[in-house]
Amino acid sequence: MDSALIPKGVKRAPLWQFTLFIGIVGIVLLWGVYAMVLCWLKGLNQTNMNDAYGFALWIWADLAVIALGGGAFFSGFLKYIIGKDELKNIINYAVLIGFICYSSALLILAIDIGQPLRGWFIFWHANVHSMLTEVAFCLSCYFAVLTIEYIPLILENRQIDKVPFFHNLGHNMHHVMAVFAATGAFLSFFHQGSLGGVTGVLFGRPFGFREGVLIWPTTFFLFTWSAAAVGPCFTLLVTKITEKVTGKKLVKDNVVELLAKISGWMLATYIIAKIIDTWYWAAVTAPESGFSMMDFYTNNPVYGIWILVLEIVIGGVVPALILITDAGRKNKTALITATVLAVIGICVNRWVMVLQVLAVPVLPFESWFMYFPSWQEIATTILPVAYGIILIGLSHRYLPIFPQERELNPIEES
Amino acid sequence: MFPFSFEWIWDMSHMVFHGGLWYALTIIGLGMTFCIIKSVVDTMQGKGAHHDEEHH
Amino acid sequence: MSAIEEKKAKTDSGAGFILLFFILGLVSSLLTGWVAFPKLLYSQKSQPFDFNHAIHLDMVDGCESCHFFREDGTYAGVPKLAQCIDCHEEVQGGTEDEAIFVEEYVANYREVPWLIYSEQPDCVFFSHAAHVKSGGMDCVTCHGNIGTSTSLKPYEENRITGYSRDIWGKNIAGIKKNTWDRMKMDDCAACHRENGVKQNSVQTHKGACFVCHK
Amino acid sequence: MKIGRRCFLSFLIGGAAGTALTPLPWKLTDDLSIWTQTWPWTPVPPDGEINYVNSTCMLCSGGCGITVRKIDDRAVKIEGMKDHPVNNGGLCIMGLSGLQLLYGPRRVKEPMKRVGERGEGRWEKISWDAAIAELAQKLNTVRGSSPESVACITDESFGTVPHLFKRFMAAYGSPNLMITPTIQDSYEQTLKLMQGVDGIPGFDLENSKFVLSFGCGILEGWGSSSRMFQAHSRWTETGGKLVQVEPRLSVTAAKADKWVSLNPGTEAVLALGIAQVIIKDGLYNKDFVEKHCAGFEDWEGEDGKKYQGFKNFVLEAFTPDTVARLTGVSANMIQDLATNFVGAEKPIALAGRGKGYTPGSLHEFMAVHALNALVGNINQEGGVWTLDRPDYIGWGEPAQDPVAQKGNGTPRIDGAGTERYANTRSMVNTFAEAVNNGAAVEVLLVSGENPCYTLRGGEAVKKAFEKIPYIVSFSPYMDETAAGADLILPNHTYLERYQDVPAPFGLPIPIIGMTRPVVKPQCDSKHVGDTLILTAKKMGGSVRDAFGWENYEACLKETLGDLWGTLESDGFLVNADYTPPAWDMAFGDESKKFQFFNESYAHGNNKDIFSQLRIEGDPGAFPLILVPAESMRIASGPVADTPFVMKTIPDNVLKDKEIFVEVNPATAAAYGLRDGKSAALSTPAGRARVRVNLCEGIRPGMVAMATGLGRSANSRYIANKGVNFNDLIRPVPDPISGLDSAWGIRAKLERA
Amino acid sequence: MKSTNTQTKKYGMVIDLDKCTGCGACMVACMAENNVPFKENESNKQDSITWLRVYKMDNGKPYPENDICYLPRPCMHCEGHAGHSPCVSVCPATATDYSTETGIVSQIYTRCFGCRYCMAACPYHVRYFNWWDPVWPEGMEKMLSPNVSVRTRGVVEKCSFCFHRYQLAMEKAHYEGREEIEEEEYQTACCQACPADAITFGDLYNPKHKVFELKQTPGAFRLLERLGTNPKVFYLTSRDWVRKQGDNYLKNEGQVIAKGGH
Repeated sequence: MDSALIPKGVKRAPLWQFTLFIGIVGIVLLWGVYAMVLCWLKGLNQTNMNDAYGFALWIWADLAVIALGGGAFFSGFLKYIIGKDELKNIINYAVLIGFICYSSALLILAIDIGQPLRGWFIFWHANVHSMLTEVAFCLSCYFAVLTIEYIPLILENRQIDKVPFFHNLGHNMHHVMAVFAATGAFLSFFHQGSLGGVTGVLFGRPFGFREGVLIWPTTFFLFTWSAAAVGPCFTLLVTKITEKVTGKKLVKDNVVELLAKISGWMLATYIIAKIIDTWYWAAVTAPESGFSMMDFYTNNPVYGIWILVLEIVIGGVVPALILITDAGRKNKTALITATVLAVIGICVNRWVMVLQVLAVPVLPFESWFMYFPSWQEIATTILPVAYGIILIGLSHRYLPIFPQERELNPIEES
Repeated sequence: MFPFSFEWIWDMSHMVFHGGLWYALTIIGLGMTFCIIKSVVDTMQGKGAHHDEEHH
Repeated sequence: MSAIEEKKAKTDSGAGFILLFFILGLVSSLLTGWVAFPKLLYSQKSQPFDFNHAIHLDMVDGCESCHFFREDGTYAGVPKLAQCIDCHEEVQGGTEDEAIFVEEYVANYREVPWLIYSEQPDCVFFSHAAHVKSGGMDCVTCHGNIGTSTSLKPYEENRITGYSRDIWGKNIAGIKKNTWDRMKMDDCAACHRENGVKQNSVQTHKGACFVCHK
Repeated sequence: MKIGRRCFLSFLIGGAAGTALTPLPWKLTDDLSIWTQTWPWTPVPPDGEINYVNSTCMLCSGGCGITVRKIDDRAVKIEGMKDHPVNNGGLCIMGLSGLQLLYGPRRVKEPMKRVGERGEGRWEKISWDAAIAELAQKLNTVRGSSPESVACITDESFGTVPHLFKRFMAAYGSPNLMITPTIQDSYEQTLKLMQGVDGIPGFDLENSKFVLSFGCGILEGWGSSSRMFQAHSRWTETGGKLVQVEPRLSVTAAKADKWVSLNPGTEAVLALGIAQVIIKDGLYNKDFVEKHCAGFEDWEGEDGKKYQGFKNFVLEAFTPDTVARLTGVSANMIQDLATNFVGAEKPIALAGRGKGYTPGSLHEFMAVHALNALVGNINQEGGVWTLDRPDYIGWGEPAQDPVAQKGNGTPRIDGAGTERYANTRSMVNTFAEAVNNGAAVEVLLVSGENPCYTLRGGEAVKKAFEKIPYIVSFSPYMDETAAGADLILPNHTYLERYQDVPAPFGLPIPIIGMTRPVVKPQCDSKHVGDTLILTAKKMGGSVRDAFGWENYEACLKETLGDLWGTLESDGFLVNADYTPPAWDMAFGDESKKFQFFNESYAHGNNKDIFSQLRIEGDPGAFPLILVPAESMRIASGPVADTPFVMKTIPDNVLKDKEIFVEVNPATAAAYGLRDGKSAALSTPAGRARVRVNLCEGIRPGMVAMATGLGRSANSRYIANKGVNFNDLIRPVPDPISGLDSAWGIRAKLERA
Repeated sequence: MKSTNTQTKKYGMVIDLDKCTGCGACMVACMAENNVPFKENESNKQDSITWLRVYKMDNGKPYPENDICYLPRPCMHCEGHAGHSPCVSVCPATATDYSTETGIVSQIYTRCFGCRYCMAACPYHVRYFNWWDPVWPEGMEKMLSPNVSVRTRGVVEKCSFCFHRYQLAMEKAHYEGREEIEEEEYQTACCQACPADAITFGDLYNPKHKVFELKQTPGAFRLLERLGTNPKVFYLTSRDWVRKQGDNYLKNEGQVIAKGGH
């Protein structure tokens, strides 16, 4: 029925199957939308956030999806600036994933503020000293870049491409894409970094505070670095999942392995830097304000020091080791395990840098603050996932996202 | 964000921050303007009208 | 050849139409923005009855006779009934407004619900004493020549914000000819800046927030 | 078609360009921005002239001066009156939030008559005329048969309003006026018994240098809390010492220089133990004891009997070892306390536990007061003073018709003033029991009190009030008693009425405060004085004749006479130079001496004198002891916490609707109780579900529960939160005064 | 127009913890003064707006050595380094600011859009978010003060050192032709209400003000000084354990050195 919209030379699931799939995910989406509307109409009392947890699940989700969406800028950087041309076979998907992640982040931010209609004050009345201002500007600018990168993909739809103007627009945008990608990389460097800066500059919160280089705390660089490292991992992971779901090979192994290799080395260097940073913080920064490292990890009723082990060893060292070895990359299970662990590692890192910062008591006569999200928070956090799946589904079905798909899955003409 | 808003001051941090911001916005803006204008011109010149069917 | 001509002709007439529609769009939006919009934005309200400042100013010694400072330095603003009642216990003169005042308000000891042209939002702290006593400013600087007016202008209320039009100014474009034409934060800030008043904000190096906000 | 589309596009572009050239987008943005900053549903308080009104707070008996800040005719803030002799600018948490009572939702907005079942909350609004007519008719009907079956519970002793009630009851013919007793009553009886004085106590605490407090809630609200706080602050500045004797680390104990924890109920024993050391070591003030005291040495009575004096009684029975065993305080500590007390300049010993709502054991008061006598700190700087009762009300007795005479001649239902409790004025604590035992109460008038909440006894109180056919409440608030009444005739709040407020508890100088209307009445309420006068007039006869005043204000002005002027202008009248009578003039009776013991109460006559206090309950079934935990942040009297004050209650006292009890971790471990978990608390009087708050500041074997919660009425900000302590305890009559002396009750705490 | 700049001040507080009884009068005085909203259930202290909160500290020792102390905690009005208090520099919309004239950290409710970054930045938990729209029961809006703006849902609020009282005092001074105000003309509501006189408020720079001497009392301390927040609220205590709980110390740091500071 919709065959006219489907790219030439590829096979897609029957429409009913696709509709059913979208419909099921759509229900989850609607649930999220309902929760979102509740939050907007009734206010943030719908959440379980409180004065101790001004930042909670949502900000974590923001930080996490932006880190995971880092694949877009880093792949773009590699392809357009460094000139790793093989990556053109996965860059479309990286852009799509990035677009989903960033649009989700902006949506969550719009729910997360107390007076959403005043949200634009962050631009208009910008305080340039605030990391959040930097985040807001770079995030929205980079989202614009991602949109610009995503538009040509849409324009490649078989029907849209028939319109000469759109065809030309797509063509021309492809031509100058390197400029956009460079701008995107520039913006991403700052917003990934400033997200790290958000907690790094909090000198009233010894758990999050890091000393700095220039005007930025070390977390600034670590966040950028880790996003560049794990973003591609997430792109690979989603690609692999897509391959699994569609039952088709979509990207050639050499492309995957190249990205995995780069990602692995980024991750390896990142985790070394992270270990050094943690050590310096534990040995110098924190003790200056009267804390030993274990002060931050004891009296915690849930996880104690294990969260640090999970983040650095399991979610950092292990995947890095897998990805930098040739054998690790060639072994499918190992590769996927590594990407999953890296994604977990980065999510834990972002979790710790938001929630544990607030949970750790700073006044000696206070104790750990506890928090569990309300269903509205969970629903609105799942909302982007559903939305992402739907957008991926639609894009994959109707747009030539994977250039190698036709080659890898030749249709036998009857 | 703009020099006429109350929070704007002409000091180093504002110059650097907003310099970077406006630089990026300018590139994005100019790039898109270029693409759109060029596409309009291309379209008027009749490019992209028929060649596609077997192009892909 | 003919086809080309035909096409050219078509484009020509098309271009004309296009231009016409462009101008149509332009003019109608200009009219909407400059003429209809201000009319729609503000609702006109009339004061309970008219008031002649000029007559009163002739009889008393300056604005502060009626618009006075209280002993604690706060500003009393629009006079209360108690101040008027001395002279207006009985109807003075033959105007209809006077009759309304005496019969409806004085007789019933009801305060007159005057609409205040220069009422600022609740978040604003404004000290008349600081401006008039310490700053040596005169009333006209901010309030214009209301003291010599013989009748009250209609009160225009912004339908969106609920505030008086005088805050933004009569000119819908926000163009300011006189010092009293507008009373927005930027106007306060500009004057404070020029005069170096309390420029002690760490964030903006301009006026600190709590100078004019509460 | 093609042209049409292009033209439309062109029109739009032209329109967009044109719009951009008009102020519309910019102005609209600005206006919408302002709109999002000033939501129309957010109230904007009107501005106006700031003015101040001085008055007196009536939320407790402290008599603090208040200054109310008003904006035009709205009262916006209550502050302590500067330089007021009681509170000197300070004010307690309830006083500060009094406007929430004035403007709050718990007000009874007009006279109301019950229509539904009792306590159901269905009311009919009636006019004042109708309400007063109904009350007058009801009272006249009852008067025809048995006037003594009309009872009245009220809150104060002094001043015109309580005197109007006294007068009304006297003229009507019922002896059953019950003024809620407090530690003031116990102190008055102590002064009567030991000093032979009919007066009220004053404590010159500002000048004391060593305060030995036997469980007094000095910093929990004892008399005027602000005054006590200031005295405490003065001690910290001038090196004055505070020793708190109490089994729980109350705020007073925590702020004290020394916290002495002891077995609950052995305070009197400890006091005598200290006295023993003082006497044994000869440290007492010989000048005072020898010249101005009686009953110290053994003596032979007029009846020829030998009486043991205080000295030998104490020396024999209260040796440090005995006392240490009974109290759990070490002998060394007792020795230290005695030495420090005697060695201090201007020491004072205080009795009267907690906030002083429970009158307490008279033996305990006397044992403690004996310490003051041993150091001679009676009517001395920094000591215990006596003051005369206020005497400006000179109305004379009302004429009583035969009905009144007959009625007044019947015995009181509460047993006060009988031979057994001769010095006791009223015993509200026995009221519920009396009613349940068949005492006829046809009509109950309640003013300034909230017995349905404050009376101890739980079910018994509820049952008693159910038995009373007609209850009239004069409360301005929909409190528990008003909610269960048949007729509510709402009084003005203290911010809307005139009233004289004489003699705050514990103040060493005579003072009269004046409460005055700060704002005009916010509801259709009426001054209770006016309601009484109008009712009397409506009733006619001798009752009417007793109330010749036109209205309450006239009555007050006439009564105060010359005082009115000063009270009206200053808000209070004080005799700041008051000095109490010197020792040779200080003591009444024939002996003109301070009496440690006399023939009516000495060892031998009172077998259980100065023994450990009784506590209700079987230790086998109820192994723990429940005591009240009182706090400034929870008003436990008739008037419940305001919403602001509710905000200050910690979350380990009240969480959502659940109340916590303090338990020592050792005790909790023994009963398998864990922090924050639910538990079932039961006492002989009642049971309740509570949560456990493990607390190192309480003696093992004890449970402490906050008082003032568990209100069923008032407003949604307080109603149905926690448990009413009074429902879990029952009154225990003191053997001498008959007043409630229950300081705790045996309890059981089980994991739920 | 004449310039009306006043001399530089640094308003601060000295709170004597030996005098403080934890009665809560300061909390309520503050609520009543500053139009603080209230709701039916305020037992979740994490969503209960209390500009000034009285903390209960515990020495952690078992009965009978147990001891408690109350610590009132208003906004510390941190000076940080040159006015860059933890919260001021992080606010993305410049809704909070530091005045070098008074040393007061301001919060503008109409500017704040509720991102709560400042709350994350403040280690003292002085910042409160309006999770609900404030609702006053009918009639009780009459006690709202016109001198303090009423806040709406979704914005952050905090102690302002009763700045409106400074504004009113200055207004009186202007009226009387003065440029400066006296110490007693500007006192916070909590300080005025404290029945124990535990709170002293004034200009920390001004030798004539009581706080000037008091803050130099031996053993005076500030909360979390080591973080570099440079707070303007000083505490006095005679109990070592209380002073020690005012900041974090490593186990091997030994005896705490009490700092006076200014």
